[in-house]
Amino acid sequence: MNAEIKAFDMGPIDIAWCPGCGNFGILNVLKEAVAELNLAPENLMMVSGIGQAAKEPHYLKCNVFNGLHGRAVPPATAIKAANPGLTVIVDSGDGDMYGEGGNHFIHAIRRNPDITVIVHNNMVYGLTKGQASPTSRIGFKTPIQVEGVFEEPFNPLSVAIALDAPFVARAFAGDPEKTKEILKKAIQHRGFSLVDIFQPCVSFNKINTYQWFKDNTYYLEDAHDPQERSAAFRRAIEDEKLPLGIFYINEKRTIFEDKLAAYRKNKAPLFDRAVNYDKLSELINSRKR
Amino acid sequence: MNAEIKAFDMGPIDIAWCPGCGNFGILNVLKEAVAELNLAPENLMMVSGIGQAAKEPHYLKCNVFNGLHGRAVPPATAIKAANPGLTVIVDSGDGDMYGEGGNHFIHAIRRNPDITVIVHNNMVYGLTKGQASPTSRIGFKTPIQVEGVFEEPFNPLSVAIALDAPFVARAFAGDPEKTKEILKKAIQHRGFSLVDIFQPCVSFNKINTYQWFKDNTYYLEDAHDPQERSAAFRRAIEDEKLPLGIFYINEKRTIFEDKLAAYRKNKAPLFDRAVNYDKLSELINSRKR
Amino acid sequence: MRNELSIVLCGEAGQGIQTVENVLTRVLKLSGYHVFATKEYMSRVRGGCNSTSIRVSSKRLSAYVDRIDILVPLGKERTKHLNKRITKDTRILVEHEQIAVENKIYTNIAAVGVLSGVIGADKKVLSDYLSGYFSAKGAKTIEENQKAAGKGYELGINLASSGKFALKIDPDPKVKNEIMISGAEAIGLGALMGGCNFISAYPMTPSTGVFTFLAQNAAGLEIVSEQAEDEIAAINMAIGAWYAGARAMVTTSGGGYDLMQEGMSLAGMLETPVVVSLGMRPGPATGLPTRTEQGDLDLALYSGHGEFPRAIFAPGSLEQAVELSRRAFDTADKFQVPVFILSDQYLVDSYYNLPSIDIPKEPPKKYFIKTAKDYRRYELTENGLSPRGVPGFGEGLVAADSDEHDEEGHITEDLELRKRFVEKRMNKLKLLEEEALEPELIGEKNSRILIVGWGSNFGIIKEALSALGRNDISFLHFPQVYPLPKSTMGHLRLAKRVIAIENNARGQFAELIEKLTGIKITERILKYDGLPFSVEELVSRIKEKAGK
Amino acid sequence: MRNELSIVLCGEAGQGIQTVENVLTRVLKLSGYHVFATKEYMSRVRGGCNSTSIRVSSKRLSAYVDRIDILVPLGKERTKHLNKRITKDTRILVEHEQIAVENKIYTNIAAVGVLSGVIGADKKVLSDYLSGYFSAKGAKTIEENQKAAGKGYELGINLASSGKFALKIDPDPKVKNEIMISGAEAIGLGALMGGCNFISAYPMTPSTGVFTFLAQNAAGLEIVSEQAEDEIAAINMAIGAWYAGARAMVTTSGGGYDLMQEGMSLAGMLETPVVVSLGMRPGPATGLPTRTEQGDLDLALYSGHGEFPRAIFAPGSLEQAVELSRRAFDTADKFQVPVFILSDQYLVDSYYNLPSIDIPKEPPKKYFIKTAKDYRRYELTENGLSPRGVPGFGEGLVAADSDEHDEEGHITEDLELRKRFVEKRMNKLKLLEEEALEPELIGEKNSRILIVGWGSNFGIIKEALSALGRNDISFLHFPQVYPLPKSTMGHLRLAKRVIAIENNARGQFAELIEKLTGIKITERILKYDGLPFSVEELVSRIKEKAGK
Ligand SMILES: Cc1ncc(C[n+]2csc(CCOP(=O)(O)OP(=O)(O)O)c2C)c(N)n1
Ligand SMILES: Cc1ncc(C[n+]2csc(CCOP(=O)(O)OP(=O)(O)O)c2C)c(N)n1
Ligand code: SF4
Ligand code: SF4
Ligand SMILES: [Mg+2]
Ligand SMILES: [Mg+2]
Repeated sequence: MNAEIKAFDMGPIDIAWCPGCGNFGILNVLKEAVAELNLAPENLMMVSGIGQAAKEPHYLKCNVFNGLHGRAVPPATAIKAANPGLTVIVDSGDGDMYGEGGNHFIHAIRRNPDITVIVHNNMVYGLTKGQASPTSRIGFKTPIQVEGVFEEPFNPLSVAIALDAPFVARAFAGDPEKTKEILKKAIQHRGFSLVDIFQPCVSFNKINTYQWFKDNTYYLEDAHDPQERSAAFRRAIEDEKLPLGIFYINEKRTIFEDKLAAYRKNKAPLFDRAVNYDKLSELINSRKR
Repeated sequence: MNAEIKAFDMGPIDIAWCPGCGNFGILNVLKEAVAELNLAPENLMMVSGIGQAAKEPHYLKCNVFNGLHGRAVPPATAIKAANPGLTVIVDSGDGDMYGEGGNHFIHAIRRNPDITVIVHNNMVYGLTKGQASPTSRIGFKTPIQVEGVFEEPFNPLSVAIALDAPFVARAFAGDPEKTKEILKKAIQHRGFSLVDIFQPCVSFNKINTYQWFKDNTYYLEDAHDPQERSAAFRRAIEDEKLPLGIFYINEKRTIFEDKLAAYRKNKAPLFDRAVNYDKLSELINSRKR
Repeated sequence: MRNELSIVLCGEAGQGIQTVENVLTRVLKLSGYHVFATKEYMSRVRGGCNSTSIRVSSKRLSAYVDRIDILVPLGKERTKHLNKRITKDTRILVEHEQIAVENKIYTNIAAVGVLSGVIGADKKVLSDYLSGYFSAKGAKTIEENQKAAGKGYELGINLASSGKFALKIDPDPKVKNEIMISGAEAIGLGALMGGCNFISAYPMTPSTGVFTFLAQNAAGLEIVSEQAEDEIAAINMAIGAWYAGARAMVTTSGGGYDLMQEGMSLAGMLETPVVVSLGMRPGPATGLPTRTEQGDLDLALYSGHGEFPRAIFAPGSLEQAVELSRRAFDTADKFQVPVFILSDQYLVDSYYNLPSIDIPKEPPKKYFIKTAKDYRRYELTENGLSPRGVPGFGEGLVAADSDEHDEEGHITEDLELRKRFVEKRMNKLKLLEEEALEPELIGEKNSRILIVGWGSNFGIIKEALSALGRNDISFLHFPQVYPLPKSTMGHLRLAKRVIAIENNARGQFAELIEKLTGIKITERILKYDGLPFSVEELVSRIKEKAGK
Repeated sequence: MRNELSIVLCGEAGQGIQTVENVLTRVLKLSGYHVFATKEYMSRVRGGCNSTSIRVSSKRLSAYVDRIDILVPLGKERTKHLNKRITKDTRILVEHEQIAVENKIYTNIAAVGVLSGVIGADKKVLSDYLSGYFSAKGAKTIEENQKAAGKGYELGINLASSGKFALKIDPDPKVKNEIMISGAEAIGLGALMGGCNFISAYPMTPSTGVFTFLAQNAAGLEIVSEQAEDEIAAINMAIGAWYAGARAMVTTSGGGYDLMQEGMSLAGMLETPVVVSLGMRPGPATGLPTRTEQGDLDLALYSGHGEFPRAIFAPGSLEQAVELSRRAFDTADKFQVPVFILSDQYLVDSYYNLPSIDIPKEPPKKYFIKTAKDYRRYELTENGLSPRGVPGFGEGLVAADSDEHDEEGHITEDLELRKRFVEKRMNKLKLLEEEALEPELIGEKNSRILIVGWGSNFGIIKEALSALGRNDISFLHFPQVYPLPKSTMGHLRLAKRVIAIENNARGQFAELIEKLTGIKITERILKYDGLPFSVEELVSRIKEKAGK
């Protein structure tokens, strides 16, 4: 196993995260997950936006598309559509995905490409030094939210379930084993899979610490049936203690790439195609009438 | 009563909608609602984006901010914050609000300004001549969606409830009386109120017609308790027949304007204020140390 | 005897202008007439007052004229907004209404009949065309329409022979087998020839036509076509698609393009090719959604933060629209830069007959490489071009990064490297300049007065000058507006006077030339009311400026 | 004996540079020294290598120098990226590490002590300042810090008296009572003076400082402050706020501004004022998030589709930052146009002492009117300015429309009206031009060589020229870069040679001048590695260009 993890190792690089940051745990677990799934680096496509979390693709061996803040999902969708053979994972922060990128988040769930979306949810804007993120909890004080956040935190799980997302899960960076299992299932699941991972930011979030997450989370019991949408919603809006695990799975959704006419007869990735001159001539000639 | 409706009448203007369009019904009902609520045109602020629905503010006497496609909610939020004395109503289309404007929709619900958001949901892009909108139903064919829509339709109600929106309702333009009652309640409700109105587009949506909506909708029974979030969600995701009425009410949410420090001591609208030179001097002098 | 006719159809939106236009122009073309058509319309689905102008001639046409020889009001008479164009010579044709008096639904086809008769189109072509056009509606409908058209045709023949039209348009048999396409289709076809196999867009007039054309052909030509949730998604999808080896395009208009600019800047930084088909309409903001303007040249030119090269093509004819759209994909791929196809409502909504479109012998060249294990996406090379790999093709890893990056594509804060990377990227502008298309000179090389134009005004200026028939005025048309070829300076220096003609309020292209060449162009003929120039208007405005 | 010192603190992010910088600069200022400080840092929260440069002098300072007299590495020694700036004259100061050897947490304060001692700052000021600074942490912390600082101070005094520094900086008692602010604070204070009472923004380096400053003062100065979900929301909120009578600003940087451009165009069409504080950093795309560049002038200039006027201010000093930010609000309101405050990372992150900031006697003028019943928002007037009403103030209704509209603000398709409205809007550019700020000329009016600069380079160029001490070179600095005042041409014509100095790769301002005046500026001193010019670098590059 270890041998395979090495395949994703970048060697002695400078990682720009703070010591103790929850991101390290996620990076390790992700490497293990892709190794255990027997993915090859050349076939692994990591896509991110901008933020601390969004640096992650630079820290493992794979193809990297590190795009714009908030805009990880559209290129990921397109890359998958241009080459369905790639395993596409989006890896970004809570601000990236639910703030700047909110519109893509909801519409990608509707579109349902076969990609996995990992969100490092530290309830804060890390890279820009500590402003509130959409998931910051009420009362959280920052240099901008001087009197504390009053906006209702964005609940990615309930929204994803409301959008009938095919795979909705939440994990905690402090629990690598369970997180890895969830990640592996998410990657294997065909369709849009969301894994929101609680990630302590040791520099800017002194409230939602490792301890806080430990004290305020628990795993969904085995009896929880992820096929049951309303029940999943009920669990997703729990707020006393925050459940972890796989909330919701819907196997019935159509997948974006499967619906594309471009692949109906031809399975080759787009880079490997030629213009169909016969069809083109036909089209031009149709304009004679 | 009629006398008051007249107050909102624009006289003999050219309305750019198609004969038979569901928008006419919504316009009439809206005029009646604001008249019955005893609002004065000078105090009524209608904000819209771009689309057929978004032309509505031009068709009644009121203050008008007809902004950009998808961007009705942010200026509406700001106008309300700049002058909480105005009654602010956003009036736009399904593409406008849930497509281009999706990110503002979700974050405005989190922010919760005291505005009413009316969405003319015709399940199509009317003004641009018939492409799918986020609420177009699966299988709907258009010049762009040649083989029919396959994306899961955006469900504004379930998403709003997932975001714990304070007032979530759905109406049908073909039923003016009930729609008016819902609108009045929405306008009176303090906080972000969503009224999604099914609106037949006679030119570009030949599937979801007046008759279709009649056949495929029914009203939530009186026993439905809008305070019950999970129940509201369950009703919102019903898809066999689409319920109408008030799905969800949450009276406990904090309101944006109420949280603004700018109004803590001073209730005047922003236009009516002067710079506080004493405080400003104090601030400058604080920089001596 | 005139050998050319200008017919204008007008009426409310939804009154059937489209049907008359479609049938009439096809029947005329199939009868061997040269046809040019363009439309102006309001931003509404029903009501208002719209019009389509159709020119019919024995010669090739590609320009809009103000003159109305025959005005055909459809539905309620709605000619008011055309008042300025109606003269005593305008014949308002209402005879078709008599024919279809029993059944109004045939009024429009009756009008087609009358007009076909007046011109002398082939009656059999008309009748055959109708049976094809209405084939889905069943035999009865076909028959009734043919009857209405036939009656109209007779009436038209009579009108013509009464001598009131003094018309003799000789058909040109070659035309029968020609194609007829719109500007939107021309751009779409060019894109397909360029290998376009991915389109992501958000609807916006006047760009939707190109998107629709490609969506309609998605299955046949195996294109990934997706309506994005907004323009931001559209451009970021297109960039992702190119990154992965597709050839992607977005279609949009000014306001939508504003939202794409951060993506444009991303393409600049990633050195990922991307093609933007930008259809201009009058701004700012929503402006006049269905009208025309050349107001977004500066926008295309300077859009996206930071500094990076780009190329801008602005077709002046359908032929150019095909060729430049094809070329846009080649240029984007070759130089790894964003490329614009800058059109406008006038261009995309105009159509005319063309001999055909030649499919190039060589398939579109793919510039990306198969990667080796040690592949570095941003390898520093002499000319700034790094071989582009795509993920999944070869053994290498492909890293693209929006931050300043190193040769491998990983984020860096090495500021010396930064400097080299700025130079690497900017150097591609020189390469683009070397391959910039030459402007087309019409007239003498060293005439006293040089008219400068760009984009969609091509045909109109050309016809205006030929109408003026002055050999002291030449016309220089730029199909590529950025970067400009080196020859530009030479062309301009030869002229005593330079007059710029543009469909905007500032003379943006004149300003660009001033900036790039240092030659002042103070004489400008500008228009910014949302309509294209007409040939007549240009004739008189050029006369006014140029003197006798 | 030098009367000026350049101290550089360096170390990993999170090592406490901030504390040393804060305490040292305040203590020095309170001791009567002129202080200038600026920083360069990486886009990360911990680790890497950052530095702050602090200049201490008997004279006013406002420019960055490369020279390092004393380098203070904090934490692990991380001086590598400063290698180019380290010379044999650089003294690397590590003595403070000895002092705090028992308890590392006092190392930084010990360093403050040493430096204060070397310079000869007031020991009591130091001790008092520390008790204020650590007051929240309790008496013990205060005492320990004072002790460490005191030991450091003694050591510093000894070092100084050893003669190794050959330093004599005379304090200027006036300075003690001066204020010290950063560029970010200067913009924020100027905005407040301009009546800013609404800020909506999305965090983005280097614009976040201004946003933070205003958010911090939201309660005290009764400002509506809201972090938007994205930049699109931010600008549309600001426009809505202005429409309703607030005075709103957005803060952003290039990439975020890209997303605001459609909003900019909206402001242009609605003729709603809006103020954009645009802090530049190196692009394209994410680029170098924490570095500096003047690369977005063209972006500001041409952004937003369609044609509409705007004004762009680019402060060159903190004084200008205050004054121009104030003026931005006045200009926006008066002419109903969008106005930019164009700054960059170097400007916002620099600070120095200023005598004070004068609060204008007159409160900001409000240009909107109380509306009458028959109010028409876009009444056509001679100069293009329509009296602006706000909803809820007066009896009138206020309609603002992003479509082309009539005088009432309702959507129109009247194309003659369109033409008049284009002219109405564009005419405001003339009004803006008439009030454009004059550039500041430093040196002789008709010197042989004229250096042209804009924005944040002001202080650096000024000091470089004074160091060069040549009277054949003058310097023309533009605090307003668009529109340019009429006088520009005259200034440039007088010079034999014009050299532009800009912190970008293309020379965007030079290009703008070329375009507006027709005068070619081929001589350019450009820099685009993410760092500001230094005085020394400019001295040598000007020498190189200008010759002896
Ligand atoms: C368009 C744009 N706006 C703003 C920014 C600045 N920015 C960079 S990262 C970031 C937020 C980061 O927060 P999050 O996504 O939660 O990631 P984290 O750093 O917490 O992992 C912001 C606002 C940007 N790069 N681009
Ligand atoms: C940025 C931008 N993108 C696209 C458009 C074009 N556009 C105008 S209205 C519209 C959609 C209208 O659909 P909807 O909001 O559902 O309103 P309806 O016309 O159906 O009432 C679009 C795509 C635009 N005006 N601006
Ligand atoms: S700032 Fe927070 S999220 Fe970013 S690296 Fe540091 S601890 Fe992690
Ligand atoms: S297109 Fe549809 S929505 Fe628009 S006015 Fe016509 S019927 Fe109504
Ligand atoms: Mg975060
Ligand atoms: Mg709609």
